[in-house]
Amino acid sequence: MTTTKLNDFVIKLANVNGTGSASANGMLMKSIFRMGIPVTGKNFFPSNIQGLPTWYEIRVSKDGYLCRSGKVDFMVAMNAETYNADLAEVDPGGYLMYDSTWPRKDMLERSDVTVLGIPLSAMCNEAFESARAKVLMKNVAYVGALVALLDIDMAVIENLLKETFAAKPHLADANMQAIKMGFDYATEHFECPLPLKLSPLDSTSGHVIVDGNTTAGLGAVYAGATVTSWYPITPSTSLIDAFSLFCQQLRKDPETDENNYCVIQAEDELSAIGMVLGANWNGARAFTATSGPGLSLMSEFLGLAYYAEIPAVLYDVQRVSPSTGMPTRTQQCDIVSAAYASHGDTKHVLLFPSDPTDCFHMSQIAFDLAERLQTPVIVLTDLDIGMNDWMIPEIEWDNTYQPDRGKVYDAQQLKDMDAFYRYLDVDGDAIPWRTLPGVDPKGAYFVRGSGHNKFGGYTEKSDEYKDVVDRLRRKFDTAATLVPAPILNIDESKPREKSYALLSIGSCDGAIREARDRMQQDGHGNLDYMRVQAFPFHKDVADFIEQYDQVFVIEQNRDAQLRQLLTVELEIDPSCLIPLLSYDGMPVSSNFIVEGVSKLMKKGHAA
Amino acid sequence: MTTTKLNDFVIKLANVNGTGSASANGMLMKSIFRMGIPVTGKNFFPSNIQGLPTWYEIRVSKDGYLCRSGKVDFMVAMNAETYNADLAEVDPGGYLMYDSTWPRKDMLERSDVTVLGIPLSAMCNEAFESARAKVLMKNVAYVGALVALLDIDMAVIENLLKETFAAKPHLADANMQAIKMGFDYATEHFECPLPLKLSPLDSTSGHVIVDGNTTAGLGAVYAGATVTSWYPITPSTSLIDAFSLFCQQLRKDPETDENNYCVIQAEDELSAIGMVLGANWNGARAFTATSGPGLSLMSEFLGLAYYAEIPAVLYDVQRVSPSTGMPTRTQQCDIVSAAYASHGDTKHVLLFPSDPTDCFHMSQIAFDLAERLQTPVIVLTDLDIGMNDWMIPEIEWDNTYQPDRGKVYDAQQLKDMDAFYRYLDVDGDAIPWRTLPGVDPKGAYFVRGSGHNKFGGYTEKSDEYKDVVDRLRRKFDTAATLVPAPILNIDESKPREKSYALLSIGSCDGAIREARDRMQQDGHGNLDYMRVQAFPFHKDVADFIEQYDQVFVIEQNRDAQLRQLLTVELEIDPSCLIPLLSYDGMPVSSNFIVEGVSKLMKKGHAA
Amino acid sequence: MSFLKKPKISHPGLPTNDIGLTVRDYEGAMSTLCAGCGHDSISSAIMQAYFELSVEPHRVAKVSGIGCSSKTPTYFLGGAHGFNSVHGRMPSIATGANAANRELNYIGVSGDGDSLSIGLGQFGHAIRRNINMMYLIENNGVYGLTKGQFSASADRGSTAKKGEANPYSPIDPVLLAISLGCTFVGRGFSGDKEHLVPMLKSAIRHNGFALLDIISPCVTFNDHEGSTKSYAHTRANLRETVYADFTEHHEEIVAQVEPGEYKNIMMHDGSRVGFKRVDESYDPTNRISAISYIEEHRAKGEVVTGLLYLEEGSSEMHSVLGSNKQAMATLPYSKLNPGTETLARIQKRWR
Amino acid sequence: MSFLKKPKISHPGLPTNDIGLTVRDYEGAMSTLCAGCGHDSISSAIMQAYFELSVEPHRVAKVSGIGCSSKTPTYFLGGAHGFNSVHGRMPSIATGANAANRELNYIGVSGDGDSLSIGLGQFGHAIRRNINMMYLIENNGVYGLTKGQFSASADRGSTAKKGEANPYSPIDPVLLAISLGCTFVGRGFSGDKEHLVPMLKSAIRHNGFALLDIISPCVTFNDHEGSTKSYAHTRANLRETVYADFTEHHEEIVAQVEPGEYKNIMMHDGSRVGFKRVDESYDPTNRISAISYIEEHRAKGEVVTGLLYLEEGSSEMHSVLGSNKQAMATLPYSKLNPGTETLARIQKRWR
Ligand SMILES: Cc1ncc(C[n+]2csc(CCOP(=O)(O)OP(=O)(O)O)c2C)c(N)n1
Ligand SMILES: Cc1ncc(C[n+]2csc(CCOP(=O)(O)OP(=O)(O)O)c2C)c(N)n1
Ligand code: SF4
Ligand code: SF4
Ligand SMILES: [Mg+2]
Ligand SMILES: [Mg+2]
Repeated sequence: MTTTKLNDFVIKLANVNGTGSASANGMLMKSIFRMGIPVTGKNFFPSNIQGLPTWYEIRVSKDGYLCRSGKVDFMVAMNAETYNADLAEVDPGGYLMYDSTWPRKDMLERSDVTVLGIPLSAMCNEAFESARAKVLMKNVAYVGALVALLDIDMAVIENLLKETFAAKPHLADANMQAIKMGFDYATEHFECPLPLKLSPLDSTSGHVIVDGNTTAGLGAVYAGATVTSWYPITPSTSLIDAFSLFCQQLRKDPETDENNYCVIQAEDELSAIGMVLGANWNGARAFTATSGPGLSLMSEFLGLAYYAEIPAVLYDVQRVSPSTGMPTRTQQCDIVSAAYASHGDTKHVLLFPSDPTDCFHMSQIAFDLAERLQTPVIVLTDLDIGMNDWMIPEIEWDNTYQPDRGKVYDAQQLKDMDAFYRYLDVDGDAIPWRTLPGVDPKGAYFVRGSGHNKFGGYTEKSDEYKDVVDRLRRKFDTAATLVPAPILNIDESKPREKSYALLSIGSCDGAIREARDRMQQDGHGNLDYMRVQAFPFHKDVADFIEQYDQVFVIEQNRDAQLRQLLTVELEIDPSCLIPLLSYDGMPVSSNFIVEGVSKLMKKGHAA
Repeated sequence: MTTTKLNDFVIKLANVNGTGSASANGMLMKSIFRMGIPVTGKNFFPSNIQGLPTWYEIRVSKDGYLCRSGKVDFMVAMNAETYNADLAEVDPGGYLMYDSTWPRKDMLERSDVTVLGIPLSAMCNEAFESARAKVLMKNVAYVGALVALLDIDMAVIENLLKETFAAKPHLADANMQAIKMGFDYATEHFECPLPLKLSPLDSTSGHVIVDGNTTAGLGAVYAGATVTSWYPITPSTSLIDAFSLFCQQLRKDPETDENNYCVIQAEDELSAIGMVLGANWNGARAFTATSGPGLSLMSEFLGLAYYAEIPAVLYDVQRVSPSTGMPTRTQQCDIVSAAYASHGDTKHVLLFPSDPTDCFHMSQIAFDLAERLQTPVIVLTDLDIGMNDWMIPEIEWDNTYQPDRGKVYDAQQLKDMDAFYRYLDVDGDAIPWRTLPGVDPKGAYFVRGSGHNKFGGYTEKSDEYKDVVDRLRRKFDTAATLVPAPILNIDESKPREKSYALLSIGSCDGAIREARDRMQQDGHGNLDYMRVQAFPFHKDVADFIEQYDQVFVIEQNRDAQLRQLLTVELEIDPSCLIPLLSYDGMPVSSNFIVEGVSKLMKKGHAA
Repeated sequence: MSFLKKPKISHPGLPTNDIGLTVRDYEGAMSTLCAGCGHDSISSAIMQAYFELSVEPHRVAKVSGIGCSSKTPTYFLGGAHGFNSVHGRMPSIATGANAANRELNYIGVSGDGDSLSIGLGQFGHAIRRNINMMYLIENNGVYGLTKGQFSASADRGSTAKKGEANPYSPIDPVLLAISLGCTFVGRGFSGDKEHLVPMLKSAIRHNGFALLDIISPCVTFNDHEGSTKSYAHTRANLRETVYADFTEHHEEIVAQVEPGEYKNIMMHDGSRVGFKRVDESYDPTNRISAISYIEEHRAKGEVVTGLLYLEEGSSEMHSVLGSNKQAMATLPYSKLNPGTETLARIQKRWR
Repeated sequence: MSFLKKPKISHPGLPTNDIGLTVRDYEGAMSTLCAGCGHDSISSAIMQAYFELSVEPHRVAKVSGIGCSSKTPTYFLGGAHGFNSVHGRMPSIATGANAANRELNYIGVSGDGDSLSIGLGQFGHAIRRNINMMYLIENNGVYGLTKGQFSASADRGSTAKKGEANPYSPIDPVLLAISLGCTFVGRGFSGDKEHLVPMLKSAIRHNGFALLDIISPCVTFNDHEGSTKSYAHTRANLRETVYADFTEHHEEIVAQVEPGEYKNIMMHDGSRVGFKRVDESYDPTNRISAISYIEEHRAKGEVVTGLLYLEEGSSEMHSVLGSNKQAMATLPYSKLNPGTETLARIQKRWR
């Protein structure tokens, strides 16, 4: 029952963390990419530093699907502790490779899986001197075996090694030696290549492989952000690392060699968001990045920013909660807490990037919206987007971009006016004008989180207080007109399903796209699909939902949080919105959606 | 147009804070109460200590209505700064009294208000020696004038003074002298009593006057709470003050004179809730009290408590927000933030007391639920309930009450079992068993906010993680069966309105009760009314809503937060729930509701 | 009410400073604090200091937390922007503001509750980062605004108190700051303007974090257990509904302490605080001897005042980080945008 | 994985303590820390100390925050309840737990990030309240669990470092604790079990807050700028997708320092820390001289170890508050319910 799978399968590599497998696995993925074959890599790593199970899942997809399919065709089982589970996960007809230096006792057998043993440790122990190399080269050796088994282009590998170890040619040689060892063993002992195999394509040119935290950090550089303050927390840390690194490279003043940026590691998240507010108050584009627990800690300050109308950008790279939860697993679980962060009647603008491309561009959008609306903008990304290896088209940059700094009176404007009042709705769009400290004494006012009237004065008077919070409510209506519109996906080429549609956000996108294609092919129907990009909801969102009897709202949390916002903010009858929820910490797969939607449609038709 | 108002009017006293008016105003209210006439007092005070406007509003209501009516019949205008606004607030046909020592220049005239000037300062400056007495006795003197004008029983006043100053008889004398001065001046210069007047009734026996923070604190004592930790914040501080004071009086160990309680002033709210969790983990009934900003700061820890299943009781005495807002004004604005406090999929049990009686009894309910459900219970009270003077029936106590400590294995049970696992759903109600530290080594387990499986072990496995959060979701269903049922108010004596009904929570109750009566009398219809007592919603809530075309959801916040929860958690079509919102910081008045509901009903009929 | 601007009457006779302003140009809105509150005396010393230094008011940024003390920035330098943030977290606002615009002059006003209870962490870390700002703790040993609970600095001057002492050992912000490496540490007294103004001026001029702990009596909640005016006493001894909200009117306490002098000053409630002012021979540049000196006097119940520790030539945050001399906030976007080609170059590495 | 209990094999030859337990009865789950991590050495010293003191494991309560260090309570005393709370807030959990049950023995385990960054405020206030507990800071100068950022105590032993120093001045928990009135302050080194075990035993026995700052090298993120193994270096010099997650296997560092001795010990990355152990003549009861001693050696780049400050006879929180000797948690409800008549009496006052 060996069907050939050409350029379309999943390799999963089971390792122990701290053993240096990441470089080898990355090399494997990169070499496929350089063969012109679309590929993505997802990393499932533990919340510790050394000695626990870790997996890397490579999806090879000639059609360019970027999500998890939900299946594993080839397992590289390097971790004895998870061997049984790893074997169980392989799809019938699949393969498993393991280090046969230590034959697995009591190992589960599966007649429908081909098990390939290679004495990796034995080989490496013999070939290499240092303890370090013995461990590290094992990983490289299994990549070598895969080169033979999957028919990877050896020249690509060689090049990759040369580039990587340009500064240390002896390391390139050692790596090449290990590759060859694995390659030779596989060629000798197995029929190579397997029916599961690769063949060069031309489908990756103009593309890059990158994670969303890197592009978000770079996006903030291009947005003109100058100040960041953050507290380390997985999975947001690498976003700030990226920003800092790019700043070090790109933001030294050419004249003075001084930094045109300021990165401050805060003592905690309360302080991080406080610094961001202080900096934005003073006119810099400033941001922070965090994850769930940090969002909770920031909520008092977020309420202040909402009420005192201070711009701020916050990336929340979501991870599994509640509480500390599973810090190295992905979820979309902070939607409600971000939308209503802080006590009292408070609402925040949210953006939902779906991939590293969005992370880059939404960085500029986030800062522009924050300053235009004078309010915090929370970019709800997640671990899957932020830390996994995505294939995206090269990012394009419009060099004519100019930041929208919103309504800020400058010195001249202040000089020309009789008096400045901070919270007047001068233009009828519920957005007041602000001033920056140090510019002109006439612009001076007092920012406060306590009751204030439209002039900016302290108040405890009911009508004056109401006046301001009512305008804030109206400002949210303005926000709905300024945020990015949802992305509508319709396939007009075939008859469209009229009763049902799909609606989702963020990192569900890839899986839904594939699921739609598969469902069409399987004759399950051609479903329209809308991806929401922001909260408050653009009017197109309500218009879309209205067209169908039922809309399946797909999201990665337990409590159907997006659906909650849709119901409440768009005044939609909940019975029209059917939740489809994936919340086990793994990036949602296309399989899950195909099965889930099919089941729901069957139910719906029966009802 | 002087209609006589007997035992049914509103006196409002406008003062400057720090001038000692509170005692005088309290004495006035108390004396009416002791005349057997139902009365309540509401205090509108500034967020500072001295020198700003403050008001005390006394509602005299022979029918026992406890809310604000929304009108003022008699204004005592002692504050020159607010004089104009105070005069403007008086209802046509009403009265205003002021200190005529300094004739008000430019004072607004109103032909429909009778203005009574009394040279209070002049009189007191002459009669008293010390600067202190000159200021203080002015207040007592206007009470004296009111004794004459409103026909207050002088014997009641005399008694009150004697009791109050039992330890300092010379002060009783001075006060009596001031009372007489005011009384004599009024009798001499005005026709006493006015058509606005009092006459003894027998409608207050078996009743007391008290605020909800006092009864909540006392309720916690009766619930067996032993540990509290809090950080001062208006309007919750007096709840802890009450608890501490009652403990000092009632909880000294009779044998050792040691404290059978432990009150710790924390360094902030994060610490306060942390201490409460530590203490509950260790088996004490522990609680904290705070207001909005504190709730925000507690949200990380609340998520931990939800996920690790630690009981906790938190009183949130709500005040006007967002942010610092107006700390001395009332609102019901933390409903959503409390229900979903913390990042991720987190939900909390809420209780909604409506008056000081509820504050007392719900204290026991809160601790019982918290331990039964092993989760935080948030009592959402507010400044109006917590800090104003309410007339309530004497609180009754069932001495057979025994705390429900929930499912806790004791030493013997642990000895008798093979092994203990913390998060197993042994009984099918989704509530696991817990153990207390120090009891038996077999009970030892590790509490954590990170991923754990049903046995209590650390996990990063998808299915094990899901297993626990799915049970937590089911536990919330159990909670809905254990919380207090809503209170249904139906008047069967007249034909009932079929299309509309009223639904509300907490401190709106009094105003709604009066509004219903008035609307019935005015022929506006006989509306059914349900007061919700808890979240998650008891099934009676959905059953009630189902019966009507539209239900008016009355609450005191801008964003219709109760309605939001109803829509989302009961899956109700939002178009069936019509918001009626009061959020200006004043306790909602019956006037507001009569007008609001009438308008909505007209609209509804037109639509 | 901050919005009530005091009428600005020009007094032609008033002396002007180097930039032609009178001290009235350094005033703010009318204070809403209690009559005689020490905090108001400090505000007036602040106005004097900025006036004497001829600082343009709008080049000052005022930041504060929450509390009676934190309200005061509304009451001075009306021409300066202000930020009344949340309780205990002003240091982070100040740090961010300073990061964005290092060219302004920063004054942070806080209370003992704001800085030593809820704000202890942020306070400590702002010191560690050596933010270039003047940081005032208007220290009254109580939470004024929430009506007189003990703060973490309570029990200062406990020798003269009659009743029971505050159960916990107090946090001395001066010792704490020195042990955290603060580069300018002084202590003053709200009643001694003569001494305070020059100290404020040095603190404003200091390049780095300058802490001034200023003892500032609360006239309303001098919350000794033994005091009949205390909040706890009031609650415990009067019937709940018949309580007094009366606050006595007080004169501000004024008392000058000369260099080297020891003076025992009576507070509003009759308690006494013993102030010991360091003299010219005191060496504020030696950390170890500064700590010993303060500790020794503290053991005797004496509150040492003056400039207590100074580390000159230290690096404030920006010079540590190597920031541009120009404010981040005013850098033109052209300096911040790496451009299209750079993006292409970066992306080459991602292939 | 904490749930993986190590198989308990009874070793009949092992010595038993006064309550008949062997040191194996003080073990916990298998550690998931990096091989050679200093924190594991500390866990083993903790087991030894409790064993030698013959404490019943289930009468101990273990609390911690978040971090590699905070994970360790799972790895010792499996018979004791534990609470792995949230980052930086363990002191409040400990305080509440202690308030509820003063009869248990409390051990708090924290890291330098957990206690000195996010947790600085709670740490300071737990000291101030003199909670009866042993509090360990397993101090490695970095955030281990989040992969090696500088913590607020970074730069300890900086003399031997090659690269750029941590830009901010470090917080020394020992100095901080003494200045906040801590009643037991010591410092140890994870590699010197000989020295650590007796210090742990004294700390466990101390009636009040006992702080031990334990230098505990992180074998994986010895994050010097100059170090080729550092995180920053890795990120900056390799292509993003081809990075190394390799952690070298190390032996734990073991080195004994004798009383009075000065020893320069090499860390995993080749840097050196100079330890100076106080000798018998050192007087730990004098606050001022303790501070001076530590400061003087710090100026020389020496890390002083030993019991550095001890205040005997101080009052821990419960004795300050006058609590019942019996645990609050075990008081019967009959002692807590004031009863019907009392309620009636109280309500009379409300009429
Ligand atoms: C998060 C939060 N908790 C509590 C409060 C209530 N609160 C306002 S001011 C204050 C204490 C102020 O004390 P301090 O800083 O000493 O200032 P003072 O009034 O004594 O000058 C408190 C607890 C608050 N505003 N915010
Ligand atoms: C609120 C919050 N912020 C950030 C984190 C991420 N985090 C986990 S451990 C840690 C630092 C731990 O450092 P330290 O206490 O020194 O422990 P070590 O790992 O070095 O032993 C951080 C920042 C978190 N868990 N929670
Ligand atoms: S309460 Fe105390 S600190 Fe506050 S204004 Fe009054 S005197 Fe000043
Ligand atoms: S990362 Fe460092 S602190 Fe954490 S376990 Fe590894 S060696 Fe220990
Ligand atoms: Mg204070
Ligand atoms: Mg550390």
